Amino acid sequence: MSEVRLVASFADEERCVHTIERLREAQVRPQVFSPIPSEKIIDALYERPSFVRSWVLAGGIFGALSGFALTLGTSYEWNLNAGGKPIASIPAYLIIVFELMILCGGIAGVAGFFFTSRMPVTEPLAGYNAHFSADRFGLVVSCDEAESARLEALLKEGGADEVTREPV
Amino acid sequence: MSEGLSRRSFLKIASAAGAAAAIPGCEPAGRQIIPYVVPDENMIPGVPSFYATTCTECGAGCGVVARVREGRVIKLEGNPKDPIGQGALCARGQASLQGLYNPDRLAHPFVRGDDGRLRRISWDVATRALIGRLSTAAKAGKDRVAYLARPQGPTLDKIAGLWLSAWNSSKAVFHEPLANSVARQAAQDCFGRGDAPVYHLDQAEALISFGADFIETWESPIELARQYAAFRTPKERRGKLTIGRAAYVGPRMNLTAAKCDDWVGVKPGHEAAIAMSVLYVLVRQGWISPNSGFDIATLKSFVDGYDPDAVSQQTGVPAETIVRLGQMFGQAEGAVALAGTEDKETHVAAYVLNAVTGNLGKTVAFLAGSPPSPLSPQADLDGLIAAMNQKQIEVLVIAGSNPIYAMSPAAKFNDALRQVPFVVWCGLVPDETADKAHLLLPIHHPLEAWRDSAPRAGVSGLGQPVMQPVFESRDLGDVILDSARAAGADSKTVPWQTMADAVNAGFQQLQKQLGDKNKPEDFFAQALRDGGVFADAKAADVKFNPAVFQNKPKPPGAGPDLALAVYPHIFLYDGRGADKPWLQEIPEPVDQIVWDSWAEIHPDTAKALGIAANEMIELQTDQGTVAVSALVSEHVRSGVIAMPLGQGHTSYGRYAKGRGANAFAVLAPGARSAAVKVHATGRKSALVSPLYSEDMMGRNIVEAMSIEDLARGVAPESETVPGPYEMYAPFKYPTHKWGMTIDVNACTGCSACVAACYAENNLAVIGKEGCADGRIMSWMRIERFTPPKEQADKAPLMYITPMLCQQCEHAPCEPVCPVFAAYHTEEGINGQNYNRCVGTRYCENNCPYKVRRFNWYKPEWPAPLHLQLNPDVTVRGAGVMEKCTFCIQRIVSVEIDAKTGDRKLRDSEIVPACAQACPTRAISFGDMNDQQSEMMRRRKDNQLRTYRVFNAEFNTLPAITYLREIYHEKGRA
Amino acid sequence: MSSNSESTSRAPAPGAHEPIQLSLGSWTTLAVVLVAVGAVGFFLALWQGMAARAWQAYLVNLLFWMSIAQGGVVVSTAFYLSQGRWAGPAQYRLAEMFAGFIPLGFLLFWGMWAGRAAIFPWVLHPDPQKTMWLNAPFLFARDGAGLLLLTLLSLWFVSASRREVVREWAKTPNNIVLPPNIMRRLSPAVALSFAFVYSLLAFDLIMSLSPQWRSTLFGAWFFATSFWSGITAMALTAVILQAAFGRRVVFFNRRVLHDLGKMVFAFSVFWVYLLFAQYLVIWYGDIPVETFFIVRRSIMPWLPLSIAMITLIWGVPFFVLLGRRPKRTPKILGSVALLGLVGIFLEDYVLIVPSLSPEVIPYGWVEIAVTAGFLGAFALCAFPGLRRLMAASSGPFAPAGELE
Amino acid sequence: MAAAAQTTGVSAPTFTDIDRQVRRVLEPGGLQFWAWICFCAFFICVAGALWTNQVYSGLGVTGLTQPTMWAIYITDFVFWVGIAHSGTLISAILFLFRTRWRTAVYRAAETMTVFAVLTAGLFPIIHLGRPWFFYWLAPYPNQRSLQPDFRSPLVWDFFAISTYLTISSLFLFMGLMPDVANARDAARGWRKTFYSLLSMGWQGTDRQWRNFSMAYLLLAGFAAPLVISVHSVVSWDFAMTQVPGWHSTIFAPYFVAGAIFSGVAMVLTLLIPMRKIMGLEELITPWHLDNLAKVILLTSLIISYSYVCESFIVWYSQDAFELMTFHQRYFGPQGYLFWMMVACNCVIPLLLFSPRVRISTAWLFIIALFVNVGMWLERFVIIEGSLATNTEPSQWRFYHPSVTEIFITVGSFAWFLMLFSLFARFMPIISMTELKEGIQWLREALRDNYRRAA
Repeated sequence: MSEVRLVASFADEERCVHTIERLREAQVRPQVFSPIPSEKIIDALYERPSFVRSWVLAGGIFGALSGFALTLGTSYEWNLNAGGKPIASIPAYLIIVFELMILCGGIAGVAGFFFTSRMPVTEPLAGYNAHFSADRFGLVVSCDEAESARLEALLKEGGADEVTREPV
Repeated sequence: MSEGLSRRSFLKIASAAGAAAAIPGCEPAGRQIIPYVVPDENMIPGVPSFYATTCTECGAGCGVVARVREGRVIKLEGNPKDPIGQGALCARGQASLQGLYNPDRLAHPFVRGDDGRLRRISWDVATRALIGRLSTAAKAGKDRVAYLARPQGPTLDKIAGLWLSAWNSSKAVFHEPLANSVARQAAQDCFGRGDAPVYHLDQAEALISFGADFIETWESPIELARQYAAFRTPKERRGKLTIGRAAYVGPRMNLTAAKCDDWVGVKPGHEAAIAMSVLYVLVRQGWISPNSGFDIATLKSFVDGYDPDAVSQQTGVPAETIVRLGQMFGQAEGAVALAGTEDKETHVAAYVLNAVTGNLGKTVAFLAGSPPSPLSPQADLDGLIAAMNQKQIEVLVIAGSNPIYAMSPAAKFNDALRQVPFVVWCGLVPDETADKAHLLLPIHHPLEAWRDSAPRAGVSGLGQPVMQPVFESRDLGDVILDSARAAGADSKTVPWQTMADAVNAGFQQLQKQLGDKNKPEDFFAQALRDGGVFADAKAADVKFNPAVFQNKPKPPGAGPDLALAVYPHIFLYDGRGADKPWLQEIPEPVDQIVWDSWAEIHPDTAKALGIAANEMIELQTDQGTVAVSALVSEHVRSGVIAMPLGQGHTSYGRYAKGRGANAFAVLAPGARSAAVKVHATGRKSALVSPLYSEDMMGRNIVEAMSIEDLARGVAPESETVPGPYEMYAPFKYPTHKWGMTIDVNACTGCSACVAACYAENNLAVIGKEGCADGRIMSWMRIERFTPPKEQADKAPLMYITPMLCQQCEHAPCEPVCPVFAAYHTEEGINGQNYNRCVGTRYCENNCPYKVRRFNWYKPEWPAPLHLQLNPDVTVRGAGVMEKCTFCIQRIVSVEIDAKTGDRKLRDSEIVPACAQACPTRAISFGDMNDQQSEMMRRRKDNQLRTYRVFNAEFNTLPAITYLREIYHEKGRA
Repeated sequence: MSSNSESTSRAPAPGAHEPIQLSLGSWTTLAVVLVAVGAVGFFLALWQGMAARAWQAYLVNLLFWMSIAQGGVVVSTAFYLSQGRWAGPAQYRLAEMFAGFIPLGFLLFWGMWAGRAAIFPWVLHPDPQKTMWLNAPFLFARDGAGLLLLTLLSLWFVSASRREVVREWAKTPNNIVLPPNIMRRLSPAVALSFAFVYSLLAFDLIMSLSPQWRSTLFGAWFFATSFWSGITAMALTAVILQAAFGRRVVFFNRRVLHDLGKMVFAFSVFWVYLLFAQYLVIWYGDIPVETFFIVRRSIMPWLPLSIAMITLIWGVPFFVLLGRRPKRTPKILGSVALLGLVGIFLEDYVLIVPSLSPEVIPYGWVEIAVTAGFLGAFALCAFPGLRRLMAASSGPFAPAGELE
Repeated sequence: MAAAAQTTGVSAPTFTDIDRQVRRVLEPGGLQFWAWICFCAFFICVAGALWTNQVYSGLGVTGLTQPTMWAIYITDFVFWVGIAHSGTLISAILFLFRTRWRTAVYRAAETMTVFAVLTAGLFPIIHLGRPWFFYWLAPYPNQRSLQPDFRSPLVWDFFAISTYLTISSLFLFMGLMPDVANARDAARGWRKTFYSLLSMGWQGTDRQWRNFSMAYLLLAGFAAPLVISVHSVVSWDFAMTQVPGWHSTIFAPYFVAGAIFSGVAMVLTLLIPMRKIMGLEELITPWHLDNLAKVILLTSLIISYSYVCESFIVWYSQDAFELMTFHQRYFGPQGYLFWMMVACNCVIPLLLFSPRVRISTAWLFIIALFVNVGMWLERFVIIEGSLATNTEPSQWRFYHPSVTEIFITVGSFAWFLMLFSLFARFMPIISMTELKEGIQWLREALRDNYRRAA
């Protein structure tokens, strides 16, 4: 049995989403390319929200804690009296804490994005073409010869402007 | 204080401040390591040695102690053993250091070629030239050689005399431009003696000064200011808490007037009339001391025609004011009248006032055995000038005097000088006279030379060289002695080899007089240690000569409708201070002007004459014209233009040259005032002052309270908020918590503290332009505010106080510094870490007192001024913030000393420079943890008077507590 | 303002299409009883010589309930200005529901004239420097005028917002189309005069109770609080209705709750930001005339109340509503909103009372009675609004969604 | 999509239209463009030279004086930080509120943010007395464990600004990725490699989009409070002190509003010429400008409120210090600056109440310029005036700028404009992805304009 890859390109988001749902019913998990962030596509493919959230949360907490550690630690190491303000001037330190929380949270978020979405990548993925970053939604399904016909039909009636089949 | 000197080490010093001291002398800087081949026991690197000597800046003759580090004198402080200064030293005295290290000092002998240019020559050539000229002159006949100098101590003056006679002459003239010789003449008339009295202001209850500015320049400012402070200190008098009542009669409100209860503005020359009128009141009221032995009738006839109304018509001074002065003077137990004008009448009247109230010997005393006046009578000077004009003088030696600058054009000294073929000038910084001289000899600065002084009976000051000469200069005494010997003077006529011998001999003579039994060298060594020999002099009993009453002064008349009143500048004096950058940069306390001279004009007069502030105006008298910029101010009586002396040099070094105008140029000989015409030129020439506003805007920077309130026990209320307001838990200061108490009432504004701060902390001088840009570097300043008119009755005449870092416990400057450059030490000092400062200048923004200073440029000290820098204090570079730290270097050194000596710190052992210099001891420093410290006791004893600047508004908790100024509620005098 | 993205296309369920008619009979009687209790308690307190306490409670309650009513109206103006729509006309009815109390509040404000001596320290001990501003006639004149203006504007705005044309516009989801002119004119007017008048109230009725104290942000902070109290009251109401009528009201839609939750969250954070902005400046500045006010409230006996206030207004909403799910869970959102309102009541109390009785916390039957009275009055005024809200939130229309 | 286009009845842009228009901008710049860049570079060099001299000879070359320790440099700092803020407002806060009109303008605004912060960051260093030690404000391990004082607002600044720069750069970079990928697929030559590197291999797969959306949302969620905090911290540089005229609790929100006010004005000053020069009128429509104008109006009202509030409390408090400082601010020797500021910030923006003004590019451009001037003046009046008329009447002194300061200020503008111009040439200055995502709103906007025109 030889594998084939079907690359369908859609001009319309709705139809694309519809087709994806159909494919899911057929127990096929397509690879989707989209020029725009489409909630519907995401909803159609995933149940749970992205894991990046926990990266950001962790980063934020780490940042806040390190903020406290930095300010209080250094103050107590050299407990210098500046203008009679307490050695642990919490109200003032809260600002550092806040900034560090944001900083670490933000960086963690970006890092998390790259990690979870396996980026950067150097090679274009199978079936990708320049339209998918511009004006077309792309569905890529790899299957074996046998059911390819059925899937191609399904894609077609789903409203793909064109479906190309490539050997793997 | 002066360390004990063994006899051996004394000999070392005698040979000029110790061999090791020699090295730094005229090297670029004392930076390179000093090789001690033979370690000198007075020269431990890093440890200062102290040498007692005397101050020669003015006639008061205060004793000073020179602080010497690695062979360089770095600071002058008052000599506590000296009865006159008693440890304090005025700004001028301290600035004499900059005379010593002045970059423009004559470094070598010079001779003026026929082309009028100066050629550098060696001392040998110079002396040969001098002696050659002298001998030809001496051969040519008698009195062909003349010596014109300002008095420089009995010994030197005596030597000069001997030297002249060796050259077959007797023309020695000792001259002071601002000598108060009329006082002596008046004394001559009244008491038949030619000396000036000493005063005990602290013995008096009432004081009237007729133009005697004893806080700034008159006679002996430090001593008199100290007495005045005591006089103004609240104390029980006749069962009532009072302060002395004082009035100043004169054209300008100077510091003295500002510290009095009343300033009676009069035109110059009217003082005498006021004095006579006051006397009139006394006589009429019968406030004549019964045992003064005056015949009322004579007095009556004497004061006849001086009834207040008549005088008031002539002088424009309200009659009731005069009556008030009379009452205050007559009813006081112990009163004193001072006269400082150039006319004899005022002095006579003042003496009479003192005499009739029985204050002779009490507040005013003539001392038995006062030294004769060092000054020559005016006649001698006139004679000399005449002789010069008649080409009778072939060699004129001018030493330490600047007649070209300081003499009235009427004296025509300039022309006379042109008639002298060979003029020898001996001095430090070449001045206007030097420009006219043919031979210029660099002589030692007093701090490099041997000298003695006899300011008054019982005080014989001894001056010793405290360091190796900075330049290739010689001791004037030695120069003279040498040439005297060259004239063939034998050991009988001139028995001494050097000036040192001469001074030594003088003291051996003194020892005989005193009948001291010690070995002569011990006696001398002791004198060196003490900076002189101080015996207490008895008051001579004087009797008044009624003949005075025969020639009663004629009524003054209205006087010119626009009069010029010239007064000596508190720092530049008669111009001799102008070459010292400190004295130029420290603001004149009353008008707060720097680096300039000015003409004070009352707003009304200015309006009448159509003169705008800062406008260049020409002052024209019968003597000449000067152009100076106008300062419109209420510190001068309307109808009078007041102008300080001291500026307008055409030479005299980079700091003095070409600033302001010389007021001598419009004065008649001996006069200090003149009728004047004013032309507004329309040109602007902005006077520079570091102070912006005279108005305190109702803020509690300087506070005052009336003696009546103090007696009643009522303190001015300060605003409070309901309930607790403290945000932070207090910090603990386990060891010490340094603090300061400043008695505003005692502060006279003399700025000695400011000068001391400049000297101690290496403050940079930035010049007029810098000041104009608001970049003056002084860590402490004299705040001066004038009360708004509507509050005049409930305020002193002027608010004056030193303002320096308040060392706040809640210092606003500290937490804003991002790098802890500003922080609080464990001893409660608001420290500034110069190396850590990155120069955000945030601290100064947040400082309510604006006492931090920023280095806008890299500070510079033209060589050899840098030799004065205090090695204990960093020199701050560009971009760094600096500030007062209570002289932390002094604190630390004493603490180390205590640690090594394994002892506790003694109270008032640590003295910051400002406190040390203060003549009135207004500033006291100590440990706030030690309730018994003198500083804290001062607070407790004056609880009602204490206040802290801006504490109510900003909760800064300053470590400096001020004691309120005390004034008399007006109209009650 | 709030999001208009979240479509409500999935709600509500069929059968929700006939408007619900409320019968509030028993509630009304209860409210009337409360009012009676309040009135009796108040006058009893005056008679018992507890005037100070009575008037303090009166002032606290007046400010609290007026803030909610006025805040709600301003939230509605904000909806118009930002064209943020997620629940069609219902969201406007919800925001304007308490407007009925505004005129009553205006009248009650004048009641304080009787108690001015008990309320304003400077009536008996005038501060000579400030009498120009702090004198009773001028204060009541200016605040009364301000309130009158605001009341009239608010009533006009509310009636305008109920017009047919406006309701129709509210149903159209396309929010590039601007609202009818009348609303575009009135909304800014109400919002601006609100900001102005409520700052004035803050300075006059709260700040002036400690005449030395000052804080430039105080006015803004006060009306921001009022705005937030409006939002929390809305959230609370929405949750209650959702609990009472389930899927028959638009508030059954979790996305609507989610948006309300977001607003509660966002503006509670904004509130604490404004609080911190004042606290930090005063703490750091260390200027006595400013610090004493804070210090008084951060020492016993007031410390616990201050902490409670911050916890309820910021702490609880922030940490509870941080996530997505809690915002959409009615019980959680409701209890957070309720606690928030309690917090705001505490805030008014902590701001006002320590200035008048620094040492002790006055509480007892007086305070309870007065509060009860105000609660009753507020409820009575809110019922008509509630009826309208029911009509709007359960009416036969497709709740506004986004154009897709 | 095409179908949808017909239904709107106007030539509504499709995905391809958007691509075409934006990609056109990326084509190589002409002579004028490079001339403009050189023009900017020249002024940057002048400023650099003057600064070198200042470092060499000390801050004496500025006009700063004893009490007035801060003036133009800090004014510039606050001004540029303020400019930055609107960017984050539009790109982050409005993103959270899902405001539709932001899509066309947010990329430009965000770019402006990054470069404005880069510019602002220079001034704290320029104004230092010893700039070579600027890094002492940062905590870094060292032998004596010397650390900055975290109580100092300047250290807060350091943290706030650097955090702000990092986060807004990341935010910009993230948003760029899909568009850069788009450009990559269209470009050739060195540009292709350049964009390929920058796009990190973005291909818009479902996985990428899923994580991207979440990360982007959360970044926005962090940027929103951050932007508020940053300008609050900047305002606290002043409010924390006891300086009359600085110490005021309202400063934080008031400065934030002011920042957004000036920032949005700057956005308009940049966008209006840009959309002309680059022919983007179809993508940046009057509807977008109209909404920006509304933001300006709102913030203008807020700061007017703050001015009033501040002055009132000063009068109410009867504090002698504050009263005098404010009296000087209004009627002192430099009072005219204050009144100019009021005109620019409070009066002129009121014109925006008129819808006609809000959609006229000419009017908007002029008003925006006035606002820029006004906001610069505001900072100057607050900073310099309050210091000059401080607590110590004897120590007052007004400040006059020096050549060095003026040209360094000019240089900062040149520096900012050059960076922005270069970016606009080489990067998609309009977010194609988001425009496409909300393309229907763009159509609505266009239709709305026809409606208005009619």
